[in-house]
Amino acid sequence: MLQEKLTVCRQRQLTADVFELTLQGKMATIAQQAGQFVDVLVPDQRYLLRRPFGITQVDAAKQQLTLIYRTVGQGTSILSQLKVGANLDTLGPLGNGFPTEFLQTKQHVLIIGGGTGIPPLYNLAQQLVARGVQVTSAIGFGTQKQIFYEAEFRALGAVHYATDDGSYGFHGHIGLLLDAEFATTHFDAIYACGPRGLLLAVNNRYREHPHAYISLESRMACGVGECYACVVPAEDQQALYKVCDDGPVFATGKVAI
Amino acid sequence: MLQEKLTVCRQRQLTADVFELTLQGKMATIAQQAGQFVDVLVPDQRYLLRRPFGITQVDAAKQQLTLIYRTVGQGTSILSQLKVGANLDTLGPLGNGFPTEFLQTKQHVLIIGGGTGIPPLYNLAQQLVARGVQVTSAIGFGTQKQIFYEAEFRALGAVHYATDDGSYGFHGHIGLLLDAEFATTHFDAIYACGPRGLLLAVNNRYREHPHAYISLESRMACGVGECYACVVPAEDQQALYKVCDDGPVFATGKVAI
Amino acid sequence: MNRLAVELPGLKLKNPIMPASGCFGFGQRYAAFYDLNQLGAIIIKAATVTPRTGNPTPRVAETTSGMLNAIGLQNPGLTAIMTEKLPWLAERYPDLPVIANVAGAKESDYVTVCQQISTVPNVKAIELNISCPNVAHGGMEFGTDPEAAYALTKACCAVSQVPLYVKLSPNMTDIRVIARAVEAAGAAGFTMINTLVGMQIDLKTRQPLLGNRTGGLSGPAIKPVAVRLINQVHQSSRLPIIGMGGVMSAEDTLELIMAGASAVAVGTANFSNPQACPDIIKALPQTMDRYQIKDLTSLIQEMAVTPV
Amino acid sequence: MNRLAVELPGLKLKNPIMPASGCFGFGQRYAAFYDLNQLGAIIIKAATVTPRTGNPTPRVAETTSGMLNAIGLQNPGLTAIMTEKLPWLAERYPDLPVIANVAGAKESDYVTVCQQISTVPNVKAIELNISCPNVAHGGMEFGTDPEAAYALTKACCAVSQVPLYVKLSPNMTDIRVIARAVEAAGAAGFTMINTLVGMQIDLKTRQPLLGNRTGGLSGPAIKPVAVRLINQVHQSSRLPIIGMGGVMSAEDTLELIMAGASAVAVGTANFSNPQACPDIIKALPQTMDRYQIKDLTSLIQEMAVTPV
Ligand SMILES: Cc1cc2nc3c(=O)[nH]c(=O)nc-3n(C[C@H](O)[C@H](O)[C@H](O)COP(=O)(O)OP(=O)(O)OC[C@H]3O[C@@H](n4cnc5c(N)ncnc54)[C@H](O)[C@@H]3O)c2cc1C
Ligand SMILES: Cc1cc2nc3c(=O)[nH]c(=O)nc-3n(C[C@H](O)[C@H](O)[C@H](O)COP(=O)(O)OP(=O)(O)OC[C@H]3O[C@@H](n4cnc5c(N)ncnc54)[C@H](O)[C@@H]3O)c2cc1C
Ligand SMILES: Cc1cc2nc3c(=O)[nH]c(=O)nc-3n(C[C@H](O)[C@H](O)[C@H](O)COP(=O)(O)O)c2cc1C
Ligand SMILES: Cc1cc2nc3c(=O)[nH]c(=O)nc-3n(C[C@H](O)[C@H](O)[C@H](O)COP(=O)(O)O)c2cc1C
Ligand code: FES
Ligand code: FES
Repeated sequence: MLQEKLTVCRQRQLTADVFELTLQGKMATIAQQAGQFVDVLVPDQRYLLRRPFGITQVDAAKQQLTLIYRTVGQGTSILSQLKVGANLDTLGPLGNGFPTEFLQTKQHVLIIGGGTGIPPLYNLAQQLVARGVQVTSAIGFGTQKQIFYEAEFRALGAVHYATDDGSYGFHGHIGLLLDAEFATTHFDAIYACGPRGLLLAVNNRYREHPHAYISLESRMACGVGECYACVVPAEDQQALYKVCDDGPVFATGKVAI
Repeated sequence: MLQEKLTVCRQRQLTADVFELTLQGKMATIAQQAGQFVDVLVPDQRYLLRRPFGITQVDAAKQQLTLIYRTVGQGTSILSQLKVGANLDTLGPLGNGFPTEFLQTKQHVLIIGGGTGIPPLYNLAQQLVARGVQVTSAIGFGTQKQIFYEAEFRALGAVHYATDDGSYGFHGHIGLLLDAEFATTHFDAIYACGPRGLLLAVNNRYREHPHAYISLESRMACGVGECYACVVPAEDQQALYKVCDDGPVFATGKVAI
Repeated sequence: MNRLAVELPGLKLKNPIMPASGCFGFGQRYAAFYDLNQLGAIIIKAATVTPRTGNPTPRVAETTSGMLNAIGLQNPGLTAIMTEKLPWLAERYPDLPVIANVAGAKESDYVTVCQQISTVPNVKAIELNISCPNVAHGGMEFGTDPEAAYALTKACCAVSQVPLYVKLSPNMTDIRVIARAVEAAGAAGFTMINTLVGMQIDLKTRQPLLGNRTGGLSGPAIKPVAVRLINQVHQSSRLPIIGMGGVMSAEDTLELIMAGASAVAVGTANFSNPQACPDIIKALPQTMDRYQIKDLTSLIQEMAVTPV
Repeated sequence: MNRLAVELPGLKLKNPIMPASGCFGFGQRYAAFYDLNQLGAIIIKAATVTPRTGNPTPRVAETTSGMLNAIGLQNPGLTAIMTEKLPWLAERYPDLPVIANVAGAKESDYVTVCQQISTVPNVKAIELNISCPNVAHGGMEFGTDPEAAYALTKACCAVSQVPLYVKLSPNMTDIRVIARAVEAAGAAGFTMINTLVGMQIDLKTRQPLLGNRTGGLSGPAIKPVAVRLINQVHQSSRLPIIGMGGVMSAEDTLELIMAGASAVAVGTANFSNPQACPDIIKALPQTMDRYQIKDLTSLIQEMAVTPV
């Protein structure tokens, strides 16, 4: 866990409102578990809270890490205007990523992502493929125009797309795609990140799976586990977990989404 | 009176903490009376109040106007970091400048300035010299290192410097210099801008002079005469004047400084 | 149908935006920047029976995303306002509704000003300022004591020809106590919030920066306090609210309306941007589209039926 | 001589800077960023008799130069704090004074926590939280009612082994009423200010963004309110004040001390910059040089003799 001024070394617009931001610094050399996140201070001092983003790619050799974000509000709009050379005060890597240590070469995993949930899943898929694990991805978007990183995902294994409006791939939400395509396939692990509906679908469907994981979002203040802002209740309501510190990745069946 | 986004076309450091900023826009083409000011929005949205600065030079043909400012706080520090091409939301020209319409060719005026009071006086001296009026300047600074625009002023007429520490010119404050040098000289007009002590000295010394003027500073909010922030009492305490709207230039003997 | 029109006691507004009292004077200088007819209404600077000179300078200070002011109700007095300022507006902007902010040191002062100023044809409503934190007798005593607020409001309503909106102070343990009192006394609505009391110390002199020591905090810094208090009063009273406090944008305007305001005044923003009001008015329709808001009247209605 | 040292009842501080309650938890994660021994002290998260789960999420929202929180006093409870959190600090930072923030729903809760937590050796003082705006029984009733505040403070002082600082609420018509009551009840000092009540509405849902509807406003937005209230209490009481509210820098720290504080807590700034406290401590000497301040003890003395 570092606090570091990272340098913008690339910014690229992927869709109408999604950007890819590559940052340079030592943080990229700290061993990273896919699914961890960074917490970025917006370079406008009216904004006091940092913005959490999953890590999309890490290149330790080049000391680079890549984020992908959608411009949803003031902070992300400002980020989208950053030029190469700008500094970005960043905390990271934070949280616990996707458990993968149990996976063996040739085993087969399913990655389920939606929208800006896919950034950390790309990092995961890359790392798994590098270890010889077979990756199949099921990815949902609202419409074809919103899709990004298609070539990147396809390069790593089979990819199934679902769009809400049917403009590309399967017509309907990702839960229906899972029913239609993967109801009977066995996967050694399931990893999901995306909107609440997607997480609910995965949580229900793979509740009993011994290695099914979902990554959550929550409004944060400290980002490091000391302020109790980001909590999510245990499914049995007997405990509260911190998304920043106990998560953001949780096994299915563990938390009440 | 315009609200305009001016473009930074030059920024130059004059001393350790004084900068010259040249801005481009239509505002430069509006007829300006020397001694008027502009009110600049600091390009950091935490700062809501504009910063008033006297106008140092106007080049209507090039559509450029020049300000000189000292970095005293947050706003001016941010201004000092602006690069060529940056935009600066500016109101102006504001207020009433130095009356000069009564002056004839060959008449002789004394300009008395101190520190960052000299910017509007330079504009005045330029305009007067262009009209064939003879200009003598008495300029005070704390120390030699703080002096700026020396060549510029010398090009327009005789200049007498005073420094508090005696490092350049007359040793002592400007009031003493006036006593020593100009006690008996007749001037057709007197114009002063600078710290309170200087204004007090000029106000007392030239109280009865028919054409002696001082330019005041005051904390402002609206800058245009509608909020009553910037008032200064009349010398007889029977009225309040608005520095932004009735001033910033007042005849000596008119206001209680 | 005008999507931006709203109707309030005494006020038919073509849009909900008006400059807040004290941040726009009597409009004359701002008329150099735009046609004041664009405004929904204009709330003029406080009027007192006789001219007031106000507080010692400095009267304003800047704070992070806010400002402090301690003008001290300087104004040219009732006569000058009635014979110069209001006619100036009436002549140029005959259809622009004016809301007259009324202040005083004692009840009879308020009553005198209300009685007289409410007879001026372009004055469509009164804003009773019982919440100025910057003068020893600026109404804060009335504004924080429910009995005094009741008596004052009642006396002013009795003499006023136009509906009376009472301006509430945020510097209270429970703002609803005052809201209830002035509602019972016959107020037509509330305007809120006035400024929060604050202070800034000059590190160089180790003294308060403002001549008056303390001042009123305004600007975006206080918007969350305004939203909450507007919402709290909205839930405890049926009277309409003209909301204010840190509004800089069309989004801020909609947030205050969702909290319970029926119209919105813009104060400090005028200093950053003299064209803040017309800029907000222009941005409102497209911002409403973004949040699926058909028109303001139905949004206000919706928030009255199902308050947040 | 240490220019930054200050001494307060129960607290010998090598510098005036400490993280504010709730913005630093129990320090464990922040220890990854720097050696906590650099701090003057540490105010830990509120402790209640039994573990509390707090409010629904979202619990935080961002405002212009500020933030809202409605954590709702979530904490692991007195036992876990005494057996895990405090020993963790004692073991690693034996010389770091801990101020324990104590909260509860009723008087007996507060008394139990004060009695027990004050026996822990590294707890050098208690901060009695009678001003949490975010829970139905979070002390705001005590904090706004002078009689209740008096009784509670008295009961807690009676059982506490360490000096008791009472945390004051800014959401009051007159804060001095409570200050006087708790001073009479035996408090050793004040900590102030807690957060201002605020609200944010999500334009998309037209509902309050926070799960708890309202929350507490903190950060630079509220600093002018903190400066003013600290100054007001400083002038009406001789008890020392630990000031807080929007402190981000060494300048802010000095401003609060000039207003009347003897030490300064840093809250929201920790979220923007986890190293806010050591950064401020490091910047203090050079900032003091700039304003000709020899040492803090004499500055505090100066402000006590000639308050601003
Ligand atoms: C662990 C984690 C990983 C994330 N990874 C990504 C990612 O890889 N790509 C991506 O586009 N988005 C990601 N998000 C969501 C992202 O943090 C928000 O979209 C972003 O903070 C919005 O900032 P803003 O200033 O544009 O929005 P505003 O609405 O203006 O922000 C206001 C406040 O709300 C917070 N906020 C708003 N939306 C969210 C949200 N969905 N989750 C948490 N806080 C929020 C902001 O951080 C800020 O404090 C992630 C969130 C979390 C918690
Ligand atoms: C009519 C007029 C003309 C001026 N001309 C010049 C000039 O040509 N060159 C120059 O260097 N300075 C000039 N000043 C002073 C200049 O406005 C301030 O130095 C500047 O506003 C400081 O801003 P800051 O953010 O750096 O300081 P901060 O102290 O951080 O500013 C805080 C607030 O105080 C106000 N303020 C601070 N000092 C002054 C001051 N002396 N007068 C008015 N407001 C102040 C700021 O505008 C701002 O609102 C002039 C002032 C006036 C009123
Ligand atoms: C410089 C200044 C002067 C003000 N004068 C008055 C006044 O005369 N009467 C009044 O009721 N409110 C006055 N106010 C308060 C504003 O009308 C408004 O209630 C407050 O500033 C909050 O709105 P804002 O954040 O948009 O500025 C004044 C505010 C400022 C900043
Ligand atoms: C997320 C958060 C949690 C807080 N929790 C507590 C708490 O448990 N007890 C308490 O007395 N104050 C609590 N506070 C208030 C702070 O201690 C402090 O009084 C306030 O935030 C003002 O300081 P600041 O502007 O530096 O944050 C909390 C504040 C925040 C932002
Ligand atoms: S954000 Fe502070 S505990 Fe998670
Ligand atoms: S600054 Fe508003 S009247 Fe001068």
